[in-house]
Amino acid sequence: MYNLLFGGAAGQGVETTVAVLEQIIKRSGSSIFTVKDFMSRVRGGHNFSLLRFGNTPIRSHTDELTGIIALTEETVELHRDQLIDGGFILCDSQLKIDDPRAIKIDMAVRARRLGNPRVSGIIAVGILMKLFGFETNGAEEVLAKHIKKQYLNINVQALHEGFDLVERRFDNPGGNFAQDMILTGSQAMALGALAGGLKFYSAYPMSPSTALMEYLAPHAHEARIVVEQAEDEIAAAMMAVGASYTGARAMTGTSGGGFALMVETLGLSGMAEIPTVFVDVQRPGPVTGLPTRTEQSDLKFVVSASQGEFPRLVIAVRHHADAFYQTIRALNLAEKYQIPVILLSDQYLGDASGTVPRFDLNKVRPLPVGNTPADLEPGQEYLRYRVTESGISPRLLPGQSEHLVLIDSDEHDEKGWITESAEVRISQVDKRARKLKLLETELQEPDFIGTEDFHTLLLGWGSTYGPIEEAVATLNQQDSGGYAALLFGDVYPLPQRLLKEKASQAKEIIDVEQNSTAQFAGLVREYSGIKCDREILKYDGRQIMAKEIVSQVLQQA
Amino acid sequence: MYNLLFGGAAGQGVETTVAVLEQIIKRSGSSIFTVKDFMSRVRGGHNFSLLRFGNTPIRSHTDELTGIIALTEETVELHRDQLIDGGFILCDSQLKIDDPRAIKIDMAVRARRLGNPRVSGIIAVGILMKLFGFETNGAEEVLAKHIKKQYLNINVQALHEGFDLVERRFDNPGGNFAQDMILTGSQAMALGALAGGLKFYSAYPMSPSTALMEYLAPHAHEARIVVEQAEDEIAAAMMAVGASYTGARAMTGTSGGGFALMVETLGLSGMAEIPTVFVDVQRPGPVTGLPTRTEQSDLKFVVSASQGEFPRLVIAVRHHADAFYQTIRALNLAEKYQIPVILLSDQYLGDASGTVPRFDLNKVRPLPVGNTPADLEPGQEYLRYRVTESGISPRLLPGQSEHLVLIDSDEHDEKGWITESAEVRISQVDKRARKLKLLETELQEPDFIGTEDFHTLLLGWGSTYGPIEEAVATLNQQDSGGYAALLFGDVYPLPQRLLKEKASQAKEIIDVEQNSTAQFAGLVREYSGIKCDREILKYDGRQIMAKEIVSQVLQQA
Amino acid sequence: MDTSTSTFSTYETAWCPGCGNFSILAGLKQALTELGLRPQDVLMVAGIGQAAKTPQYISANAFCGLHGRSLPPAAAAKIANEKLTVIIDTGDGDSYGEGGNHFIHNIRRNADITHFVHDNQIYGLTKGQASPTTAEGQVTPVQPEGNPETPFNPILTALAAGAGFVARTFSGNPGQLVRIMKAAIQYDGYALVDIFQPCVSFNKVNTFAWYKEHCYELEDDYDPTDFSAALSKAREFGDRIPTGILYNVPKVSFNRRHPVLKDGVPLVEKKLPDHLIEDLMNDFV
Amino acid sequence: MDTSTSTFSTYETAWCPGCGNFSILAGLKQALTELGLRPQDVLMVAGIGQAAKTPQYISANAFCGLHGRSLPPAAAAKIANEKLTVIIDTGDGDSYGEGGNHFIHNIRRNADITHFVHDNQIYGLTKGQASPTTAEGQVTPVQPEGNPETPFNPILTALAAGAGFVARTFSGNPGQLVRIMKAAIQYDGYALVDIFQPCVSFNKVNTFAWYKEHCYELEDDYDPTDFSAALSKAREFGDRIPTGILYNVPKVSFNRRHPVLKDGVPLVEKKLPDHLIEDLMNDFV
Ligand SMILES: Cc1ncc(C[n+]2csc(CCOP(=O)(O)OP(=O)(O)O)c2C)c(N)n1
Ligand SMILES: Cc1ncc(C[n+]2csc(CCOP(=O)(O)OP(=O)(O)O)c2C)c(N)n1
Ligand code: SF4
Ligand code: SF4
Ligand SMILES: [Mg+2]
Ligand SMILES: [Mg+2]
Repeated sequence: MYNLLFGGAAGQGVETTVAVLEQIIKRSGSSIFTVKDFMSRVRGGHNFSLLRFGNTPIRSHTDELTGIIALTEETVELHRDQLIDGGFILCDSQLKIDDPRAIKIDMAVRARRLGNPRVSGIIAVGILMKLFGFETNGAEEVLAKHIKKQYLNINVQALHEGFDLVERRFDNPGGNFAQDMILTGSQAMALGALAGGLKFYSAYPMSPSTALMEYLAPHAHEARIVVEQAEDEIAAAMMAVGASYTGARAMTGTSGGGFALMVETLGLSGMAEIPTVFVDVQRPGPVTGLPTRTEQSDLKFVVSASQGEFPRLVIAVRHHADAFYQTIRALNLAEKYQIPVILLSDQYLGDASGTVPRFDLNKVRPLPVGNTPADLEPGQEYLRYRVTESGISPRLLPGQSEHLVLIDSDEHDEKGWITESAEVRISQVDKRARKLKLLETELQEPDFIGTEDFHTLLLGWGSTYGPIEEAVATLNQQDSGGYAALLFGDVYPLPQRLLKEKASQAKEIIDVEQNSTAQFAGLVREYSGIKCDREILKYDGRQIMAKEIVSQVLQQA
Repeated sequence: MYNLLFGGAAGQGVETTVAVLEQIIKRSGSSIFTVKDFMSRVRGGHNFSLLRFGNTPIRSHTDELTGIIALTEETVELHRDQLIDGGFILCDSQLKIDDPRAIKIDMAVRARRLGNPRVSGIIAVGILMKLFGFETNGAEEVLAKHIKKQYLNINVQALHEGFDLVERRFDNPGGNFAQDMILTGSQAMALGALAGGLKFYSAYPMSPSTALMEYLAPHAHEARIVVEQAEDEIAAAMMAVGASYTGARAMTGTSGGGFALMVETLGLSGMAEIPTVFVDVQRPGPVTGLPTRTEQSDLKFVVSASQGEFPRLVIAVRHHADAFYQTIRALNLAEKYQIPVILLSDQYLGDASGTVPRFDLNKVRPLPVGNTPADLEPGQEYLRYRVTESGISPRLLPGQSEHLVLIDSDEHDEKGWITESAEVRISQVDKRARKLKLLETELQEPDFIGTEDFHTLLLGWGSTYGPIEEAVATLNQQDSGGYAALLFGDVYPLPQRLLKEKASQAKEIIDVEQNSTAQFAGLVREYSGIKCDREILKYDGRQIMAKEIVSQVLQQA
Repeated sequence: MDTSTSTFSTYETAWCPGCGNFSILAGLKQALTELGLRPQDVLMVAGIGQAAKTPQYISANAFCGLHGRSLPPAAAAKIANEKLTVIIDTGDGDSYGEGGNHFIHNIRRNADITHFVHDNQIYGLTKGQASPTTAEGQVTPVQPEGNPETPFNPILTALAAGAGFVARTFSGNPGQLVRIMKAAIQYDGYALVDIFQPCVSFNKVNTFAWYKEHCYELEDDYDPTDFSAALSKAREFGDRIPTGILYNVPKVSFNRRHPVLKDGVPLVEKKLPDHLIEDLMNDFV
Repeated sequence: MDTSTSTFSTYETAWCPGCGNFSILAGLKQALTELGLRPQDVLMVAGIGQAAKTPQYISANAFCGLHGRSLPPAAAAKIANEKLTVIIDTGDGDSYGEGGNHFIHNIRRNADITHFVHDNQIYGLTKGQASPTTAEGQVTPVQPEGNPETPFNPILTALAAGAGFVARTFSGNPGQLVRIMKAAIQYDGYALVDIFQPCVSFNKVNTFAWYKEHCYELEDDYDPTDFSAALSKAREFGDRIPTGILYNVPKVSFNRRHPVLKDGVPLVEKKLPDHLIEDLMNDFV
């Protein structure tokens, strides 16, 4: 596996360079995984992307670098120590860099000579292709996808010019990922929403969740859906609930601070039994925190947000394919149980792009929206909140039959009328609670990875999937086996079958989380009684790497 | 102990009748405890108050009635079965009530004859005084407190007229509570806030929390504080934070739905380290729920509200005196640790009025607001977020010295400037976390009540204090001893010393809560590992009574 | 009229005897009946408050949501299914206090919804605190030295925010009330009707008699398409308060200008095109 | 001017080269210096956004709070300690979008605070979505078929809500900018200054040149105490956009009308009267 760091100031165009290279690598068969480390500013500062590629699936990043592509001297300064043996630094000859590993090319001059200073990044792409033994055929097609027609020619020239400047240094990794897609976690989620029958998406901009709206909005017209930027997050959430009540499958997305404003609406979805999916793409808190970075510290918040008690489901998405399928599942379970479902993602997964096999649309199919009068027992009065054994009541849609649909945030009777009766109150609380009991029977157990005869069990959830997966593999190689992990997607209610089974086998249970208080370990203890022996926690806004997990696992407490 | 139910429609004036009678009873030496069962409407419906009195302290209600004072036939219909042997029904002769226990008096006619139909309630007061053997001297003074001067005479007449209509039936309970105060839980809390140095209170109306503002606003002028009704709860909370930053000790109050809107601001208080007290007077949820009733279902919500991680303290007030002292303590601990403190009350305690000894102002004294330059180490640069061993940094106030005070919702360095540094991030997260560690050393252990050699341990928190206290006393009498309880005020962080000690002695641990999911039991399990054996839960919006606890404890699972 | 409006009848209300809400409810039933709507065609949306109980007392679909949050779900409902006639009945505190941001921005959004504000100039359900429209100086339990704030002018603000239909009426003028209600419901876009409504329990200043005395109907020759005239009428709030339709001009509504909705097919009836997901996946390959 | 404003200087900014925020920051420093204020006398309050970073770049007290929530803590700070000069510098999205409800109601509250809105007609920090003031039809990453909404008119809305000081200026007109800033800071009450600010990265419509071309200064004989004139100037937003102080009349500010504060002693210096708690306890006996 190779790993390249592209570093520079915001606004210097690193993103296009990386995007083009990703495509070229993938088309030639290799897998890729790219993460961004960006500051909360539009121009300047120090930003970088890490592009990892190889011939096996990749779901995590590392800071051990095969090469640095430096647009600023600061980039080299900050990252030169991460270069592995045989690593290189590619930079413009204008930069004052004094390092024997530097490949200095007058890219800026050449770009200007070609007629456009902005093509220097593509010259770098050409150079990198040659260094890693990629072929130039097909590259033009990739460029055409990223670059406006009038500039295409000059970019093609630039690529070839770069290609011809250096000699090959590394073996091309090969692989059979050429037919895979490259997308980000947020794009996978947005696509999942469309596949799940989404009709209405409302949101207020907030990093890193805006990526969802940025994918959905330009596709709204062809998908025949409505994407609405609301005046604030309260409105975004309330619009989603209003649309869903009326029969348009609805979702809203935000990050922690926006979710904080949706808390009351979350409760309305629970009380009025209106299916709604709330996406929280987490970033480090509290409050504004580190807006462009990553963390998993909203877990306990979303698990118990809003006054009073009502059923909800919280799913943490773990990797790109998971983001797609779980979003469909979230929409379906929201619909089936008429509850709010919270999808937890984070900046790491949301913004990371990776190679993923095409999604199988037959794997999870969207449920129809609501019930129809045909679903009712003949002759019975229509009761929106009919007390049933399952707790699920018939959900008709307003205006679609002669039956009136009444929903209410006050406690209500079966009809939907406000009540103060103690008996009705109890029956409605119990009815809602039964939905959760039923839902518990169809929770997804965590993924179990590693060796069956393990002594050490790691627990993880959400986007640490990739890093933990890689760490367990490394540990089992390095340390003569004995490591396994449970990687949770459904986190609330907490699926406990596998957890209890595996925990009883473990000599040591280590919780791995991207926060400072081991929130998931708390949930585990509350619901299963199982106490983790140790925690590996990271909370500096940077995603944990497999090698950090490995070294902390091995370093005895 | 005696127990009277006053029932009628909203707007029929039950409240004044009860208030006058409470005072008369207390002045003659007895203790009182009154709770309201009101519907969410201004006129009509069926409302009632329960007035219990005796010669020992009372902190809970019961539905076993000595007498019913009925303004409507519905009142009798609904409550006649609760009358104990020898109980009576007092009503106007105009009501169609067919019950041998009824004392029918033509109060309406007599009131009209006296010149004002509204004094019929005071005729009833006179009647009740006679029935229970209270003296009429002093009654005039009480009336003068509640009734406008021009109507006083006729009310005094009415009282005497009622007094002369019946014969004494019950022994006067006596007691030495004559010097006690009568106030509600919310009044005790508001008074505590003033005693704690409150300078700024902002809120948006919401039952049952408005009682706080209703006490503070009319006293704002003489107390030289500002009470501001904000445009919404977000503004209410943000104003409190802004005022506190500037040096005015601040509090905001609401119920669950309003708290939902304050969640982001709560996090700001935590991140920016601005002392702020948030009062949540709970009512049944989710969302609008049962607006005028009671529940304890916001516990988990407030314990983990807001994205990210920051120290906070949650105190549940347990009874009237506790409401006073804990409010001062809450303001002090917010100040000392520069954190948000959440005071949990509920409709039951907030609206219940009871006899309470005068508060001792020397017991908890308010801390000064912030630091002054004199507190700084000489020559050192002023750093608002200086990394210290305790985690507490010097809090200067803006404009009060040449030192500038910068606060920020983004992660910041010691100075208060936005940072993206991983190292600074970690040091600030750790600094904030250390405050929680220190705070844990001064948590208040729960009250332990009952016999030392118990086999059954009840756990309770907040306003169930009274009912559980009474239940344990009853159980220890009825069931030949063996019962005890831990009654928690500090609920987060969870004090664990007594809990662990007592839990190890218990054969059975029973959690008692006013919600449907045993939220406190969940916290207990998460933090102490202790699992309750059984739960007694009530969630119909009506506070649990001692007798319900007793019967459920005794009924083996 | 009783028999005809009975289509929309339900059970007894929890309002105080003498409350202005009764007349508004009666007017609403009459307006809906006269417009020939059926209960199933109508969606009533409200926040929380006394006025916000209205959907409970009329036979129609009902969304009784959160305090201050009636407009966003109402707009979304119309976006989702434009066959529904979407009507908001809620209070002044709900609409202009807690809900102020939605008020401004839903005027801009201009979905075809009708907003009836029961403006009793007080917080009724929470027992009498000052609302944004409470008179300056009015004493309440939490403004014991008098409400210090300049009252909010919903009419002027709605005009400033760009509303195409702005009206004011009084629960005590049933003829005008019903007339305006019908016009507002028929208007294609956001329509505001601020309805004075005496609260007999908590507003002892703005009583039935007070409104009766202060309100007058706009002159017959008043031109509701003249924005400047509307602005100056909107500023009259003293001895005399104009009632009637102050402003009424066509503005393209949300659904009519929305690329996906303008064909008139309700969103709930639209289908994801076959193969779209496959095509979108291709974009990523 | 450099040396005199250096009292208020701090470190380098994170804004894009060419951003209008630089001129606003420079103007602010100059205004504060010319007013003879010291850093410790000034409290800068902001929400979140590019404009909202301003307090980070000026030497003064700073409260960088939550997106959309700058006005309530600013008002509260002035209520708590009126010796502070309280200035809000924040964005259009922050002020009129997320913060819309506080905008309306803090105008009514009328605390003596100064609100500088860096109006770049876009959400800058979140990379270019439409803000309430973005032009109708303008294409953005999430409004790919053009912003469908009628732009919010902050000037007209502020006037409708009852603001006593309303001005508009442009970051590219430093003379006028500083003049208006000083007048706004000196105004006793809530003062709004909507400042056009080119965002070179995300707003390619309302550029420096565009503002330069469209803005004109109010005529010398313009009467800023004439509300009707202000209303009509506020509606000019087309080929020509008026800048200057559109409205300026005295209005009693919050602290001056508040029973507890009107004596001028800051709240932070006031003490609870001795024995008050004892007296209050007596009331309950
Ligand atoms: C988030 C939230 N805040 C506050 C309340 C309490 N509340 C209920 S109704 C109401 C005000 C009612 O006033 P208005 O909207 O004018 O209606 P009215 O009762 O006067 O008809 C308030 C503040 C609530 N239910 N939810
Ligand atoms: C509650 C919340 N919602 C959303 C955001 C994300 N956010 C940060 S800045 C911003 C908008 C900035 O626009 P504007 O206020 O116009 O300031 P500008 O960057 O243009 O100066 C948004 C939506 C946030 N930080 N908090
Ligand atoms: S309190 Fe006022 S608004 Fe509410 S029902 Fe009674 S009269 Fe009507
Ligand atoms: S993005 Fe726009 S507003 Fe933000 S710093 Fe750059 S130019 Fe200025
Ligand atoms: Mg009202
Ligand atoms: Mg902006």
